[in-house]
Amino acid sequence: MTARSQKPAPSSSPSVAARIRGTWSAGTRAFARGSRVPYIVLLLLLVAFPFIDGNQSHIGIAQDAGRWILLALGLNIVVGYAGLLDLGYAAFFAIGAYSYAMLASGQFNVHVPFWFLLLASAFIAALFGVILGAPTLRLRGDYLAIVTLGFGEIVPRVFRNSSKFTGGVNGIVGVDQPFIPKVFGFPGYHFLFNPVPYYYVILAVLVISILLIINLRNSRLGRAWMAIREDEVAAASTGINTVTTKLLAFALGASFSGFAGTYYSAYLFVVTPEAFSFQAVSIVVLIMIVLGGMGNITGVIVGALIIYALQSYVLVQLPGWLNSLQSSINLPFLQGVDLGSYAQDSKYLIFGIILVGIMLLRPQGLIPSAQRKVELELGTQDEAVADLRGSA
Amino acid sequence: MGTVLETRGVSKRFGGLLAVNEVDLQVEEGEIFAMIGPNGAGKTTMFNMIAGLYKPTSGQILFRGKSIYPIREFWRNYTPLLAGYYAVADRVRRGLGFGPMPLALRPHAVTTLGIARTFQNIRLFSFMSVLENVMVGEHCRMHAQVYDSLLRTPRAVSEERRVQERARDLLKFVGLERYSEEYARNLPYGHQRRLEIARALASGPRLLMLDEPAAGFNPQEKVELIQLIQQIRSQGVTIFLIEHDMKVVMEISQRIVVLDYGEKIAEGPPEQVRNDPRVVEAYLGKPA
Amino acid sequence: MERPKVLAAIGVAGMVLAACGGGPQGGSQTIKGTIKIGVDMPTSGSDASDGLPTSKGAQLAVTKAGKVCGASSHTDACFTLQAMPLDDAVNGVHDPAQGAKNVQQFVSDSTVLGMVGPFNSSVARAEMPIGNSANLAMISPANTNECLTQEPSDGHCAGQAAKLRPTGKNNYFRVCTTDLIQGPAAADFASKKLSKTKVYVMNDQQTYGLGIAQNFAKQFTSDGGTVLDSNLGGFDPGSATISDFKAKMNQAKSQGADVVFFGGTTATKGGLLRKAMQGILDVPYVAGDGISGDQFLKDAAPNAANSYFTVAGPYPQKLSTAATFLTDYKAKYGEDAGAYSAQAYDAGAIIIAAISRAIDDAGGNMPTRDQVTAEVAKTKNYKGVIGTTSFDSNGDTSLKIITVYKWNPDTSKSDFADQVTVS
Amino acid sequence: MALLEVDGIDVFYGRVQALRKVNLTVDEGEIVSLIGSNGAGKTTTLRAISGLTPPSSGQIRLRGQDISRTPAEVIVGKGVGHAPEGRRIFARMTVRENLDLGAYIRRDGQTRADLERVFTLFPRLKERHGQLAGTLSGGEQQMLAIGRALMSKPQILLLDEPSLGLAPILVDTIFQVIQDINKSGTTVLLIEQNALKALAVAGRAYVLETGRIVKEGSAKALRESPDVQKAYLGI
Amino acid sequence: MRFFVDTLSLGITQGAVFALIALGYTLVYGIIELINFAHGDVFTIGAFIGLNLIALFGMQTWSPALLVPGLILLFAVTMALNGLLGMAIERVAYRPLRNAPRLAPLITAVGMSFFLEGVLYLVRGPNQIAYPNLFPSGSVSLGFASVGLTNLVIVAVTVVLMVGLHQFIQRTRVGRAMRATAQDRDAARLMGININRIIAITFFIGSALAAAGGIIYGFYNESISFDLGFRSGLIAFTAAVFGGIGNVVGASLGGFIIGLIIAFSTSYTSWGLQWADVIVFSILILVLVFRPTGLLGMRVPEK
Repeated sequence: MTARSQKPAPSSSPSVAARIRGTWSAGTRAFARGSRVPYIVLLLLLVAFPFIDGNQSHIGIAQDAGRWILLALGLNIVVGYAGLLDLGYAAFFAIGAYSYAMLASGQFNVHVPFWFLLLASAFIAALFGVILGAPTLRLRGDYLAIVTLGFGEIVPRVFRNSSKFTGGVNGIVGVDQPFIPKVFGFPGYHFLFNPVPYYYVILAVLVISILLIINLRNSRLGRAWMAIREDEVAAASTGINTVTTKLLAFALGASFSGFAGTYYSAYLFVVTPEAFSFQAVSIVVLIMIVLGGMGNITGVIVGALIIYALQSYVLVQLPGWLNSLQSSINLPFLQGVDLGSYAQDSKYLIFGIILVGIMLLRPQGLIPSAQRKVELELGTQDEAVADLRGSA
Repeated sequence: MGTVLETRGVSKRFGGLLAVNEVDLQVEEGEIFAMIGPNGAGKTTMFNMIAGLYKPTSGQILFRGKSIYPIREFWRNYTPLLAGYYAVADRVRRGLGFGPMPLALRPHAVTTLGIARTFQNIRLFSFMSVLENVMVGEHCRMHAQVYDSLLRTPRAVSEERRVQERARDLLKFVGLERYSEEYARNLPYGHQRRLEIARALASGPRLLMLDEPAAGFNPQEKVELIQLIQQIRSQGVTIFLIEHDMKVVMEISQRIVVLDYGEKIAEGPPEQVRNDPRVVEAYLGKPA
Repeated sequence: MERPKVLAAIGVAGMVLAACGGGPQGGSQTIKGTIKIGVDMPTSGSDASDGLPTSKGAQLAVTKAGKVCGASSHTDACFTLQAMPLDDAVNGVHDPAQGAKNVQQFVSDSTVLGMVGPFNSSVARAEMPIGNSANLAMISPANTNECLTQEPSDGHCAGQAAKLRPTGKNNYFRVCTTDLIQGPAAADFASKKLSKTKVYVMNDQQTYGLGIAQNFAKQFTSDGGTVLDSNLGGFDPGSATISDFKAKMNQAKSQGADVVFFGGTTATKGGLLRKAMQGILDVPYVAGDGISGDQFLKDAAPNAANSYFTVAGPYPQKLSTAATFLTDYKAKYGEDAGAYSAQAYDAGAIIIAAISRAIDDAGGNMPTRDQVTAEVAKTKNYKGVIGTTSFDSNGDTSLKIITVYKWNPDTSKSDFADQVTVS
Repeated sequence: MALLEVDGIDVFYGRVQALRKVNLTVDEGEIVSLIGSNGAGKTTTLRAISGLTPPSSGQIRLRGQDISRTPAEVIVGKGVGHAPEGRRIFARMTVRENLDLGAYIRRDGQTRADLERVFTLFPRLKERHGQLAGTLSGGEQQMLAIGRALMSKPQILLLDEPSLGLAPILVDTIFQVIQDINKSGTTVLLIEQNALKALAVAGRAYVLETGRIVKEGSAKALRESPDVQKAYLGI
Repeated sequence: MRFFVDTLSLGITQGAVFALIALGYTLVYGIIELINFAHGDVFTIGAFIGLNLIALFGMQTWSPALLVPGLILLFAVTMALNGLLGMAIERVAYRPLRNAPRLAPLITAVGMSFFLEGVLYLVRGPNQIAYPNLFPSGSVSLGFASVGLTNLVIVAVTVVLMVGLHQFIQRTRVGRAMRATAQDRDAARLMGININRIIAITFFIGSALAAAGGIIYGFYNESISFDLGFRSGLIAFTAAVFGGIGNVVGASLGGFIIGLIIAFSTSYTSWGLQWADVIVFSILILVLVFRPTGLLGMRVPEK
């Protein structure tokens, strides 16, 4: 349930400063909803993390996890809030990554600053979201899923085959790394391959994103999404422009993905089309939000962390564990079997089982949103306006 | 007092079935106007056409003297390409004497114009709170843009507050203020009907269309409903309802139109309609 | 000088213990810590038949050495050696982004002082800048794309080598020669030894595949032959199927091709292309070292005969220096060494030797990466399994030998066909 | 023993209670009519009997056997034919196929005779047997729906507003046929908006109001009862 | 001319496989309005079942006289086994969600697809696996060109299966019940049709046809891999949408057209090999946007 007793914010003319204050006060109010203490402690811990743990590879893992969380939060807007199954989410990720890689690298010898493109690529991805969404969002849910899947297959192939612009299969190498310019006596700082500054960037982006998403969820737009998800005909008759509203969900979701894409290519120094396949991104992010609980920010974050840990740590380490276990047990019949390789090869299988299992046993996910929970247990009226209108 | 809603020769064909045939209606400002008729007479189809869920096969619908499907509105609601196509088709049709191109505004645009409706089978947002349901109703009267929502600008915050207050007022008006935090689906049936009316009122309509508001009500609830409808009307909202319960219809409506087989067979004040032999026949059948 | 003798001992016989000067019984040695050597190859999925034997070759060098001590002045300062093998394949195919992540993992572990790898040139492009910024010594056993290290006079590399080295210093070396040698060698083989005049080229559009295809085409044309599709048959390895290849082979047949050249690897469907030719185009098939793994035979069966490939290195079975290595490898892994196992073994041994010298430079302490990289760059006349290796200023090897093999489906092995040495 | 007994059933659609303790019985050979205004629960009663909307409490017995939890597809086999509201014919199949589907459950090989019987009752269907059912007129579709239900050789036929949307002349035909069907031995439970027509053919009738039976009795008595007029016209 | 005929026969043969898969999509969609994402992988599993049976009975070495009945048996058994798999998937993953919001079975279907792919990956590994071609390998000369016997047999088998399916759906009692269920589930129940059984049968038939497609794919390409189903499935779905989803004839037609588009664009252009997929998936999007009913899709009358 959303909060229904917000105190009025200090009202003044909507200057930029006031807007920022507005954001801030909303964020603090979001914290205030529960007890804000655990969140602040968590945030402080996260800020202090690089000082506590000096191992750069751990920081690297943490920032990578952060990127996945960002992706999951974005898809959650589309699937969790607006109820649109987007199977081509990776396409927007790719668009974000490539827009940065093409506009800030030696590829065309254009070097637009990272900070600008971090925002701009979100807009570019959103633009593509609108271009794809505008004609397709009036389709029924399952058609939309397949159209986005098709789009998700097209985009990496276009990047792969337009070698003149994108470096083809080899991708673009030598993407500019972010740096903080010399201003006000600050000596300037190049990120290079040090994961720590990236970690802070993604942390900041995440904190801001979460605040924005909380705002969104409790706004006019958030209510409209919920309404459309529940009953599109009633929503339309109540005065919600369903197409525009769905489009906004699509575009906002895409912009998060574009965001993550730019960040990703800057961090990795290289983009290649392989990184954006259905199997590598779209499905993984979907599993994250399905597992964690569609529509619930905490759930989505937890789901993202679990799946990230599973695919980047457990499945990578498991062969080693199993092999050492195997040699320590030393059973003759096990000697010929390479358990480790089986463990590593079972990623698809595990993902499949998670998706099917969750939908059958706990469709609301591990940490569901209250609304989604009942909804998935009891079902909603699922009838698009387009159906009702025949083939209008 | 003028005419709020007017239909001119509106027809709707589904495949081989002519569901509504050349129906002319006039709903006057401030009245309670009822549409009755046996099952399958085309009443809900009429409603759906007015509300923009169906596109009429032919005919025109006017709201406060202006066509509900003006090309200009169309531009705003459809892609320019499609609107361009319709504009040309409209010109051609008029030129050939077929009358204007029947265009449908999308439902939300109709609501924005000032026509709100309820549904025969209640269509609330079951998993949203009662208050949120009403606030969704106010959606089309709100101005917060995406960035307002994202950044929670003072403008959005104050609007949100205003909308919430109004929603609470409306809930009080229909007598549901106690349940504002409850999921809509947890309300008893009768309350759900009232909530649907409150949600429709939230869009600030000039015309409220009620599709069988008394269905499934016991006599006591019906009495309360009649009171509510009259209160709404006294606030200057015109009421257009479909109802099967003749007691209710006869009691509250100023004028009644009767549809049968998609055609208008009678129109007039309750007494006149009740004694119209065609109406009696439509309902009870010709004695064998 | 004692050093060459010692190094030879490591490389040739793997007499590790002798390598530390005093041998195990030299009680003056102290173990001062652990030094890791990263090994990055595609070891899962369809790339595994190439990557795994190569990775094993490198790991063999590390396990045989066991530890590394100062080369001359600090022979008592020793470090335990440990291999850190990572897999750069994602969903079964080598992935540059995964390679980049792996190198970041090496870089962030301060005990990793060098790495062997990667296998694929496209992966190298992603990994090199990261390794370069940390000045981590990288020796690839199998990257043959010339643009990784040099700027040929015709400028077709567009300054890539420099871009891949953001710090301007070089940290990347390879023990195999480049496609500037390999591609033309294949072309010469096709036109002169096989006497073919019309080639239909296909390539997987990757760094290696496209590069070797271009070098092949250039030489084939200058040898007087015709290249039929000027687009060089670029395809998308992720989605191309046999049916697509059949379509292309129909086209090749209609244009009268008498040989097909494939730039790419088995994982990018080199075997399937060979198979697709069956019944359509019965002509020899030539490719680079990308199809050297025996998965090619399985993929191409029953049409694997009459397929040739080149390898940037000598034919180990013919080298006396390789005999011990081949036996050791078979003893440890129960299978024959792959086409690049020996190269990987030498790459590992060269890094170990360099570390050994760097320990001296560091005064018997843990050397820095800078010291190790500097010592690798100084490698001169290193006598290893595959011959004598020296690195030039680009990091390229002096050993410019290309071997041409022919697949033999009957024995499931590749037979020696030809050898080209460029001096 | 009554052919069909509906014993105190409650039916809910979600949270809305559509039927409250409805009781009715139909004896062998009768035509029983169920009348009442829209939304009174007539259709729900038929759906409950044929198993499409099982009651949440109460019992439905066919020849004394409880069928209230039996799935619809099994109930058909027990001798309940249902021509549902809105006709629900298979529009993209031919008339003949629709009729064949009506005999889906029958394995006695006697369907030929029943087909002839339907064609005798509705000669129009015979003329149009190869035509897609969706292209039939409303009246023909209604005939098809009834014919299709007859093909299962039901002991009791449930008819949901057979006159809905039909021209008056066709209404007479349909009612004539209903009487013919009844005469040939099929019991009929009929829902009708057109109350006077229904009461003319039925022997007995029940009046439903907001999910309850408010009146029952012989058709003749009900025809004269002011309650019926009131139920419909609110007079 | 020879080149044209080669390309034509390639396109038709490829299209036959797409058509057989597309039929499964269209049947299932027609009856429960579910896009069975796992269908592509069911196709792959069909190919693998066939391969295992061939290996189990050593069919490569059978004499030609035995081979014909052997092949018929091979197809029959593979189709039956794969059909049972399809039924099992429906029972486990889709039936429990029949009344859930639409998103739920869709997500389950995606999960099922991954599960099947995962099983294949685990069991058969990532590599291309050789497949024997048991169809005759000669070719028939037409004078100006020649056509492979394999291609002819493939088209013949496909046409037989399609005609068989069409007859089954049009003429048999169960086929009628399938159509009735697709049109109106409640009315079908009133006819005494057991909906669950009919839906299970539909999955059986769809999966069986996919199995036939799988064997044919294996015979023609002589090589299969675990991830074959993802792309083939998406292309076949495009074919189903192109022909008009829910329409059996449309799916067959769509399959052949898409096969020809791919074959001609790859054969006749130098860019086709790279862009054919993009073309196909663009067709998918464009058809869905501009003509969701496809080429032959009937306009469903509004109620």
